[in-house]
Amino acid sequence: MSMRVQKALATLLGIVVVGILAGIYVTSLTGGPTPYRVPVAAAAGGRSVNLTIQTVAAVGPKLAPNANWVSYLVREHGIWHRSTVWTLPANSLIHVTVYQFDGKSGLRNPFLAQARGLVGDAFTLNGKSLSTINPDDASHTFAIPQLGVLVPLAGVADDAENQCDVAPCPLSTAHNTITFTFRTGKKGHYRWQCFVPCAAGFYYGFGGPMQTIGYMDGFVNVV
Amino acid sequence: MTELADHSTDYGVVAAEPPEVMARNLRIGAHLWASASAFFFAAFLFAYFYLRALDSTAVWRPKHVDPSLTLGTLAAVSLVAAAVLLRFAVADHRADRLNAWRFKGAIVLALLLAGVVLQIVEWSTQSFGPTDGPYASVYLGWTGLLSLFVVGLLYWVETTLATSFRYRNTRRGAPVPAGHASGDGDRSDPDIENPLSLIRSELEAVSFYATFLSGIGIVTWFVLYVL
Amino acid sequence: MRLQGHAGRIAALTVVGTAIVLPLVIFVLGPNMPPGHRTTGASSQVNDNTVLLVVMTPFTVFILAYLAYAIFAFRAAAGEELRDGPPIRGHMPSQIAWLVVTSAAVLFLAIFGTAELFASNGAGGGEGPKPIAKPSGPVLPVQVIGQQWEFTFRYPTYGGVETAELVLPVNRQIEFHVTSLDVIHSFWAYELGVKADANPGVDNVAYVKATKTGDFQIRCAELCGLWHGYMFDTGHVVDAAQFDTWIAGERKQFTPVEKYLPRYSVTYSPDPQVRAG
Amino acid sequence: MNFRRLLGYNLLTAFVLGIVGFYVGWWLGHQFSGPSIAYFADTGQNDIALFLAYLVGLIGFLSGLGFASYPIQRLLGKPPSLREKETAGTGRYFTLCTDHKVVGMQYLIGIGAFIFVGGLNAMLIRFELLSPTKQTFNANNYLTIVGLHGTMMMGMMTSGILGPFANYFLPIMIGARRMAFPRIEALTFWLLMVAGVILMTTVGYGGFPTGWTGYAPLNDQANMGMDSYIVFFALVGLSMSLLGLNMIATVVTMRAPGMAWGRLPIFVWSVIATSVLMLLAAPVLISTLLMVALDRTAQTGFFNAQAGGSPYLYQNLFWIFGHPEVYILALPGMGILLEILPVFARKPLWGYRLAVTGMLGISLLSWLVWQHHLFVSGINADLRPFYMLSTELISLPTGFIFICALGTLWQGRIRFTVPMLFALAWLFNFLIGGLSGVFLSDVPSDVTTHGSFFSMAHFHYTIMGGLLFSFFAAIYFWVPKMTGYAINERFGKIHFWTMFIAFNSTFGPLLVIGFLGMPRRAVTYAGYLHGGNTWVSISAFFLGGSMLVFVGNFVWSQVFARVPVGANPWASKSIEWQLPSPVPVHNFDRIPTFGADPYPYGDGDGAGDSTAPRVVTAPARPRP
Repeated sequence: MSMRVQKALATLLGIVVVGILAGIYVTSLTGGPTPYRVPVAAAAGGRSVNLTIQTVAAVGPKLAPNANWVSYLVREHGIWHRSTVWTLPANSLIHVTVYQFDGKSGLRNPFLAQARGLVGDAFTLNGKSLSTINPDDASHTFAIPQLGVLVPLAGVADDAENQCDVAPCPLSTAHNTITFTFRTGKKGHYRWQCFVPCAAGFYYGFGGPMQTIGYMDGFVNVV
Repeated sequence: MTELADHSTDYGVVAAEPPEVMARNLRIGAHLWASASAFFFAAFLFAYFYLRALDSTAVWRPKHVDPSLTLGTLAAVSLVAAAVLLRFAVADHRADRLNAWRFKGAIVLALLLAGVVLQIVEWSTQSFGPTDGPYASVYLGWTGLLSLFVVGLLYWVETTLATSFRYRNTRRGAPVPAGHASGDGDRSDPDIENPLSLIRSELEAVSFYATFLSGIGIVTWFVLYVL
Repeated sequence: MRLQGHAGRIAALTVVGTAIVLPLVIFVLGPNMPPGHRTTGASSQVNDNTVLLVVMTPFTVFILAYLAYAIFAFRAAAGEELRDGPPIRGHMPSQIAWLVVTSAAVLFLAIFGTAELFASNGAGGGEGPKPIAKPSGPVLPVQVIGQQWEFTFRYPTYGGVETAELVLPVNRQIEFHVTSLDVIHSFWAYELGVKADANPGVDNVAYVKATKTGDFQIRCAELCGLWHGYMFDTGHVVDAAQFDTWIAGERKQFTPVEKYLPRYSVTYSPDPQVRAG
Repeated sequence: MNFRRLLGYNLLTAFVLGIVGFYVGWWLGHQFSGPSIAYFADTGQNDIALFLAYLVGLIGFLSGLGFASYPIQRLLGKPPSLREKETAGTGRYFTLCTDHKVVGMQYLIGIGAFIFVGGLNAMLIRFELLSPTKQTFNANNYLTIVGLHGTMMMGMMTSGILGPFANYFLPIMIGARRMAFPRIEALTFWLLMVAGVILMTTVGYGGFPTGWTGYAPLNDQANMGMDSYIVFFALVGLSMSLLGLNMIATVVTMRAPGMAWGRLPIFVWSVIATSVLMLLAAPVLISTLLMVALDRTAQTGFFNAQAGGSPYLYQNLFWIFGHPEVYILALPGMGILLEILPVFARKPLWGYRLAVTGMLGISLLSWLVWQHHLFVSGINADLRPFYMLSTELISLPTGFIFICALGTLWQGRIRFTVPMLFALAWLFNFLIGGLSGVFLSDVPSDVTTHGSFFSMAHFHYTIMGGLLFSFFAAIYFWVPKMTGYAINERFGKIHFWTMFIAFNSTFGPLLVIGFLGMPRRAVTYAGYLHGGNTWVSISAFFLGGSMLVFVGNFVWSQVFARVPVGANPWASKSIEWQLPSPVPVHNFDRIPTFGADPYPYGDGDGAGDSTAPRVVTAPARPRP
């Protein structure tokens, strides 16, 4: 092989290696959870959607690499998935049911213990209609700030029997059931998050799962 | 090829560099490194006074956060004593009392080591941990890093001493094998004029740095224990 | 004046250029500088920006004119690329003149900026717990609480009610108290010309007086974690009557949570502390 | 295959030992932390283990390169020696080599590679900002990209000019054969490379959300990827400090006879001014980062407000380092500018003393301005007038540099070569950068511009428009000397014009967008800024494309075309051009003696004369 061909091959190899490395790098950053498209049903007064989610204290090794992290799960065709990006229809009523298996952490800002932005400005906690809970009882919140939606989710009592260890939690273990309804507005890409500092072991309780999409944060794609 | 240089120059040209150049480098290096170290500890000094002045939540220094003054003083004294002794060792070397310098050098090593050990003893016997407020944070960070610098100084003193011991029977001006200093057997020329030629300047450099570090030690002692 | 040589031509270019640009800066660009004239603080920023532009213009025009002229007039002629230029190693008068002129400009700007800062009550910037540039007369305190990742607001003169929305009455001196419950945020109300960092345990005061009604955007201007980019909101400046109605409505709506709120304070250190869990 | 070579001190051994060391450290960290420290068990992340892994990995890597053997030999009493084993050929570029010219080349390629990574991140940022709300990269990945871009550029470009060009040319310019501490010189390079790789591994540990400033207390809250940032910047700080130390020591002790302080080339002065800042500012950064590391591992409370610490402390310490840091970036560019202008205007440097005063003045003043980064933070409101004044005072010494540059052009005979074009572009860019800086230094104006894209565009005008343009000027100017081969002029000009236009078309509008209310580091923005951002993104892609033109041209010229340039292609009168290209291993046959001004243009016998130096005299070489 002549010197020139050798150089050309080496350069080509260099370009390929750099290209592959850059490609790996970029794809590793674009990767994210696939959105869960929530099935839509027609109801009186427009379209409506049923969204069933649960919150767990430890997501477990099966659903995530960080087994100890706190997380939201969503029920998709009867199976619990760790997916926090949901596609919802625009201008529709969303009926949400939350099975809340996690214990109490308490809110940093007690103001967030009052629900807002809901249809009827109230939610039900184990069948009882409420607008506010004791901030110290809060385990999580479900909040979509850009839609003005915020619901405090009361935690399971510390001394409750039969607590759930590892997700996904069966309904036979201790839990609270919270239901509420909100209306999606116009189309858009909205974030949702939890406001309770529930990331155990992290500074101000707001690291790890609170700062990683797929656990305590996600998106609502309103289409 | 130009009139200043061409590619055929060989290593022999460089080997002719006078040893004074390296001696000067060592001394200026010690001064520069001392100034960098000063700014390193200045950050801790700043942190100390800033957090002390702030004391926003009145947790600056709870009652039980009280490191042992005795151990701290002993650690500082050993560092200062080592620096002073090293000064005398330099004087010995200048006066060609080589055995005296080696003896003092060994004591310096022992003193520095004692200082670090005392510091470790203090950490393991104290009644507080890193989570006990800003004073404890500054105290642990500062003393910990100062000990690290003292270990570095220990190493430097040791190398100088070790060279002096290794060549204690070598006459000044004795011929040196080719590539002796760098361990490069392929060389045809000696790469050091005399292995002992640089000891004095290195000793002066390390002595300067030791003096500087003992100054830091005094500041540390004053700020963390006395103030 | 007769123009002499290179220096004369550069001077002429500078003078003509400045004469063209300066009116444009003063009358066209200046009044339209951000962030507009919706509040007193924003207006003083606009004035400040205009003055800065005016002072900079001659320097900019001079340097650009010089560069353009040099590139044109001092380029090497073909075949003479390697001829040396004259060995001029300096010119003390022009060096001193440059030093004097730039020093004068810098001193003027520093003095003007300081004067403007005090005259405009800090120009909407956060001044910390003990502001030195403050308005005389009554103020309406409004607390801004930053947390990951939302701003909420408290009105101590209205029973310490906390709201999720920022509404301000027009033509009243507002005193923002910006603080944070966790990491550092920065409260930036763009159209109001207000920016103040929200630090945990710190009361950062900023003054503003809105002179026109309308909406304004609120953004977090200090990187605060995952949803920093989504920490935005819209505030409203309304007239006094609307404000009273609104605040009464808020107090009614948030009655249930009122009993849980801590007493109004300029800073908060809520539980859970350091590392939760 | 020669196994002795394979097993010796080389890059392969270094990688193997580095990776082994990494896992040894990781394992060690898990032995004594983890279950015994409660919160590590809860969070599933172990910062102690990662710090130890990086540390032991670093030691392993450096030992594999051969850095450990000399200290160990000294421990055993071997005498101090000048250099490592001399090697020749291409192999020396891939190992510990103490030849300052090899280190310079290593720096050029190594830093270039990491600038490519930083630039790639910039492209990703602009891609994301094509849309106000839609996300290509989700919110945490976006913050990681922003942080990686800023940190990589700020960390690597500190040595962007001192690394390649000062290491290569500073000894030559002062008539020396070597740097004062050749082994430390090599160490600074390898530290930087290890640091860069460590920073990239952050992606595997969840990234870090803090941007390059790493503000507390967010840095305490962040994922394990934050540790990569801390270790990266601490190593960069160490590298900077040692680099500065080496440069100053070299200039102080290694000058040739006759090389008085008043005869130092202006580039050397800029290196001195930079080195002083590097030597003194970087240790503050290292201390600060060690405090952060303690906060993250031992749970100390330096920056934790509720434990009695203060986030302001971090901001103060960071900017005490951080403001000198930005002048560490700017000063070498001024040196390059003033070094190149005399060559292509064929005139002596105008106002040499003024330029030196300017550089040293910037160096000094840069310590007194740091709180302008905290103008709206709510700290020390009563000190604002002082910091406003001190910040604006920096425009005086900067103005000196400008007037010296303009004076040098006066009645010159300007040749528009590629390096000259970049130098002239520096003047234009830095002018805009400096003027936009005045808005940020003025408190009322800063209220709106602080933390917005305006301040971002401002420092890109000074750092990218200043430093990167002068970096390219230096490449086009000096690389022919370093390799002996020319860089294609025509493609160089294409590169220049695309870069210059795309650069201004990117950051000019960003100044406006920032003023109109766009915050930094935000993944979403208001709809009314969409048009402007789209324009900026497209310009930025052209800017990225211009870099590809450069890389292509560089590879083509240096690998394939290979046109030898001879000793002095620019007809310069500086000493480095009187040596053969590339410079021989030992620089000078005999140490030269310097007689006068470093820019002897127009002196002596007048026009059209030779390019030979008349002030440098070398004693005749003895013939065997």
